[in-house]
Amino acid sequence: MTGTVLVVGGGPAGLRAAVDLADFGARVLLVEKRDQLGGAPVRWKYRSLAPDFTPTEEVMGPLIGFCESSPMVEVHKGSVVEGCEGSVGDFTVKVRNEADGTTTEHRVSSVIVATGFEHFDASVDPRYAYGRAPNVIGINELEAMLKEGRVVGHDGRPPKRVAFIFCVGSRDRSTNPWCCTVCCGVSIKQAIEMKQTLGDVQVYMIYMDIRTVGLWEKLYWDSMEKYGINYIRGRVGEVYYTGEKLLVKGEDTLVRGPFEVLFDMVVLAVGIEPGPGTKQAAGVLGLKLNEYGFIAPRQPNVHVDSGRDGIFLAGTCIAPMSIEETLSEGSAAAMQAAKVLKKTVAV
Amino acid sequence: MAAEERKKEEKGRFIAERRYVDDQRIVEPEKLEAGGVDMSGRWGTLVLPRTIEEFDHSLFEGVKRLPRGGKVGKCWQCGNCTAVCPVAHANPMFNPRYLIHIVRMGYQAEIEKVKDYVYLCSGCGLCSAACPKDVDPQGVMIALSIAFKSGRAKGGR
Amino acid sequence: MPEVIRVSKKEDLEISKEDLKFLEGLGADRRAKLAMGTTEDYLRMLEKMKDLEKRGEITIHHVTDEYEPAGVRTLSRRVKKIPTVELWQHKSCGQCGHIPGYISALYWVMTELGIPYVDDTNQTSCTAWNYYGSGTSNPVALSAVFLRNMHAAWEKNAYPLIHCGTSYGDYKECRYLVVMSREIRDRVRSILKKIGRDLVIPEEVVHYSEWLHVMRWKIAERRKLDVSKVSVAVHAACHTYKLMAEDFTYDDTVLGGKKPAPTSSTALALGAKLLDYSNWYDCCGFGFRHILTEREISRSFAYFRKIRPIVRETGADVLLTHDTGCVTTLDKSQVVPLAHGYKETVPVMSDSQFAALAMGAHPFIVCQLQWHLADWKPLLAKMGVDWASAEGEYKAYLERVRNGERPAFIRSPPRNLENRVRGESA
Amino acid sequence: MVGASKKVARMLQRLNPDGWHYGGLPGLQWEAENAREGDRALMGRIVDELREDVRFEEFYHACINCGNCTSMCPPFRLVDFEPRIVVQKVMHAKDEPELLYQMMDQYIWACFQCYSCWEVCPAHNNPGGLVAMLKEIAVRHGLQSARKTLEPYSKILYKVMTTGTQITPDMHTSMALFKDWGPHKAELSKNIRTERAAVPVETMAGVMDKSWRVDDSTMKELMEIEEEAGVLDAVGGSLKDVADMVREAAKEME
Repeated sequence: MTGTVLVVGGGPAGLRAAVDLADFGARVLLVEKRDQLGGAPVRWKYRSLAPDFTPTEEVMGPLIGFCESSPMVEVHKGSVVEGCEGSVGDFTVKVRNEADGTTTEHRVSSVIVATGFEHFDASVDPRYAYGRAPNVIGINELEAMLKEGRVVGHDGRPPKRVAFIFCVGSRDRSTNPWCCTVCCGVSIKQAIEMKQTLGDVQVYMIYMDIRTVGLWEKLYWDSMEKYGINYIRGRVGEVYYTGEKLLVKGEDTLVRGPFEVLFDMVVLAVGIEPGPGTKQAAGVLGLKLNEYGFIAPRQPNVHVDSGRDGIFLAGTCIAPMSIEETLSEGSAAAMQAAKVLKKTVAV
Repeated sequence: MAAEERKKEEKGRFIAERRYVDDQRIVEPEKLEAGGVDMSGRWGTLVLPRTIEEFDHSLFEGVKRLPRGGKVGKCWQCGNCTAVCPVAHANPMFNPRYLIHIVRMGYQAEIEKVKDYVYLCSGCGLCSAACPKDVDPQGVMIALSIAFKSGRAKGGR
Repeated sequence: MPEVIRVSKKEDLEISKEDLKFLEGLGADRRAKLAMGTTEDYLRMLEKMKDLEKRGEITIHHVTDEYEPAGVRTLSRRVKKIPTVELWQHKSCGQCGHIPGYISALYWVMTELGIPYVDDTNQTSCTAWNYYGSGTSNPVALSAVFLRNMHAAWEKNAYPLIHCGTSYGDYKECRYLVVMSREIRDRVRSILKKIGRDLVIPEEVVHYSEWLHVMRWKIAERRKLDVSKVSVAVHAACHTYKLMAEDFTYDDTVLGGKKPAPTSSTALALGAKLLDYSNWYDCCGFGFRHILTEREISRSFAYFRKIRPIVRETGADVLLTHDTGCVTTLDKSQVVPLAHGYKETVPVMSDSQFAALAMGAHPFIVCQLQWHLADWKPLLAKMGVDWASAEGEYKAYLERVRNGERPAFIRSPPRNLENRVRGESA
Repeated sequence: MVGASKKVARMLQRLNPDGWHYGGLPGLQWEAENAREGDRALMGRIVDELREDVRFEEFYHACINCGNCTSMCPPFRLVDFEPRIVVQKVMHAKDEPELLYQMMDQYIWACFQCYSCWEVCPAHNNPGGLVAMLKEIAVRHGLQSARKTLEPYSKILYKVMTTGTQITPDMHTSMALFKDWGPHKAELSKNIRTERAAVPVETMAGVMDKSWRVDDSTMKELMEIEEEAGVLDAVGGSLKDVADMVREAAKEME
């Protein structure tokens, strides 16, 4: 019997679970594929988090700091889980360090899977010219620019006219048919930040539906009422680089009018999709993937329950979700792991 | 006048989908000739494209500065105003939601087409009661009618 | 143990578990876009075609080694076999009426390269003109016409090479329907039986521009004129790459593999400068019925959405395309706008005509440029053709024909394959 | 406020007397008037025929109104015609069959049938394909629109059906229909017989009434296909003369 919990993935959900378990008095084995903790928000240098523009460090900093320094958390960076045997209360897992190839064995009482997501690679969909034309960027890349406080095109000049294209790699049968749930809110947040940073810029949001659910709605209202951001209902058929500017072709479905307007910069609201880490972890741990490649919980309304006793799920490896939900799921999964610990060892 | 009306009706009459082409974009030359070949009338007809190549917010900014037009920027095109508008039911060419949108984006050709209908507004205020964003469409219609009349509808280009 | 897969409401498909796994593997790359349904649907159709052949329901006209095939990559990432010799010329009903140079230039190129072909009189158009233009046909009739033409080619033991973009798209659509729908297959079979024919489905539906694509280096070897100073814009015909998109040729070395390769690739191989323009995806304005009874719309579209932007953005010397309708529309639609006072103009021709010109073909006797309206003189001058004296030669030739002389016909080199006897199975 | 909201409720009830609210969109009102005069039973039949077609399942899935199709649609640049509206109306036609009927008069005839929409639709709909099917139905039922639209086209129709080829050189001997092809064309028309005789392709040289030389037996096969596949019946629904003439031509062949 062991008092350790394995957490796979060092992003928001995994970190939150690790911190809660360590606080609870359990030992945590935190395995992160990359060389850095913090997941997507840190890797892509998110400037702030929707809906309240909280700086990313404020949310992620304490979690990372705790895990890096706590004696209760054993962090394995640049490592992946390679094998898992046993059953609830007593799993034996193999962790391989990708850099030196060494493998270590550990006994854990339960496993929390929090392998997160990848941003959709827009170069897959040729109509947006991403990766081929300059000044076509993803919302993930714009975050870093906003963080630096320097939003400029490839020629070093700030854009005068920017289009955000929603639902890139989302809600499309040829790429990903699901809704990524957060990109509306994130794009709007960025549009506001862009206005704040550049001042003299016209921002156009080309959307099909605005899905700023819950309290995120305030972002949408503010962007329109306080910042004068323009909304055009429609979907873009093609972005064409003229050698100078970007010609965006679409339909304004509210007036049934074709528009072909030149922009200095196009920001693609790239969606959320399961990454290779999720697939790998699911394979090792014997978990089922759903038709889209996310991990399928036993019951779709109960995210934490993976369907295998002693293995729990948290965050965007299950479905697209916001960062506040992800953090809560981390805590929820920690609770499940704690229940296992209570049954098997006295803490 | 009657002759003019007739001419307007005959213009582009060989186009099967004629009802869906704006009159003003059909160029039908009364006389067109090249190298001795007569290409007048339908043989020389051109239809100008209707692609929107520019967004122009100048008129919209003007409306914002007019009394009762100040809240127009809040409009999110839900259509509640048009849904409750008794005038719109009688004559669908008057559509407050639509008017606000085309003015916001500066779709000049559309504005030219429907701007005169703005004066149909009866001022009943149902729309302003129904608007979830407090845009005051009734007031905006007044502001729009002032903007159109003062010739600002043509501005910006 | 075979498993029954539900293909659609109309039909079930029997398939082994291994085959199913293979198919799923094929469809794994869901990124490639669209088809009648999806890429997987299309690949499944091709598999089902083989299955039908195994069960003896149909005969497949395979691209065997006798046709010396070359492989190209399609949008579905499947390798498509393009036959290069022994071709059955499936002519286009539009080209022969007003741009005969399209076809004579192609024949001339083949003859120059020593490629045997069949120019059959036992051939109708695809009649899809009626389908797309006016709704005066139906899937059963179109499929029957498709298969009767394919059967005629099969009898001659020559591989059908389709000149027209619309026929090409329509045939791919018909093939999909015949293979996937039992109802249509059975109805077509009974009709074909009445006219003494059978279901012979070609393994690959091949457009002539794809043939030029695979032969482009051989064509370039025989280039006589320097075209390196000629800048070229290309219009790809909608029905080649938008109808059943996954079956058209794409090549990573041509336009980054993001746009259809044929025609562009031919121009590039000849050494011309290829220029891109923003409205490349737009159609030509042909619109089937529009070009005949509503040319107001056709010509406006062709001019304002194609010709004018192309000239403004690229200043190209020539606009190349690979379909009858596109050449006609883009060429003839320039007359009225020019009379209105618009200035932009560019000569339009097919890739076969351009290739033949570069190979030194006569601009009027072979390429028949006299049928084209937009001014081709500056282009010919740039290519180093003395068009004035060529015109003189042509006038003299015309005079001789007027006096009863038979033209020197372009003829296929001797064939290597024998006709298949009618009625005998392969 | 209470009074106002009651009024709102009343207004909302009045909304959609035809089941479709048109807003200020010109053209559509005309469609509405047009549909009021239409035959309801026929409208229902049109919807059924569309949905029963083999192709329907392939061409139609569902529409989320994104406008991607329209953003790439060529005729949309000139005409207020949208593939999005076509799919929307097909989607709602089950409950409101008049929606299809309205479109069949002028709307669908704007389509170029280029299938740009099909290639880009994120839901894999085929609006162009749906339009093609609707055109077939319009012709079959002899809707006035189809008759009117096809009438100037009937010569070509006859030509394709009886020769298997379309525009032929003999049509170019007169300039009447090709004035917009200009002076160059006029010159060509004068010499077309010689020009045609000089085409260096044996199957085309001198052939004036077809695009190329076609065997009689080939034509017989084509006309038999047209008869057997029901094309002549369908065409007869709109253009009886054309169907009769094709049948006569077929008889002469025997």
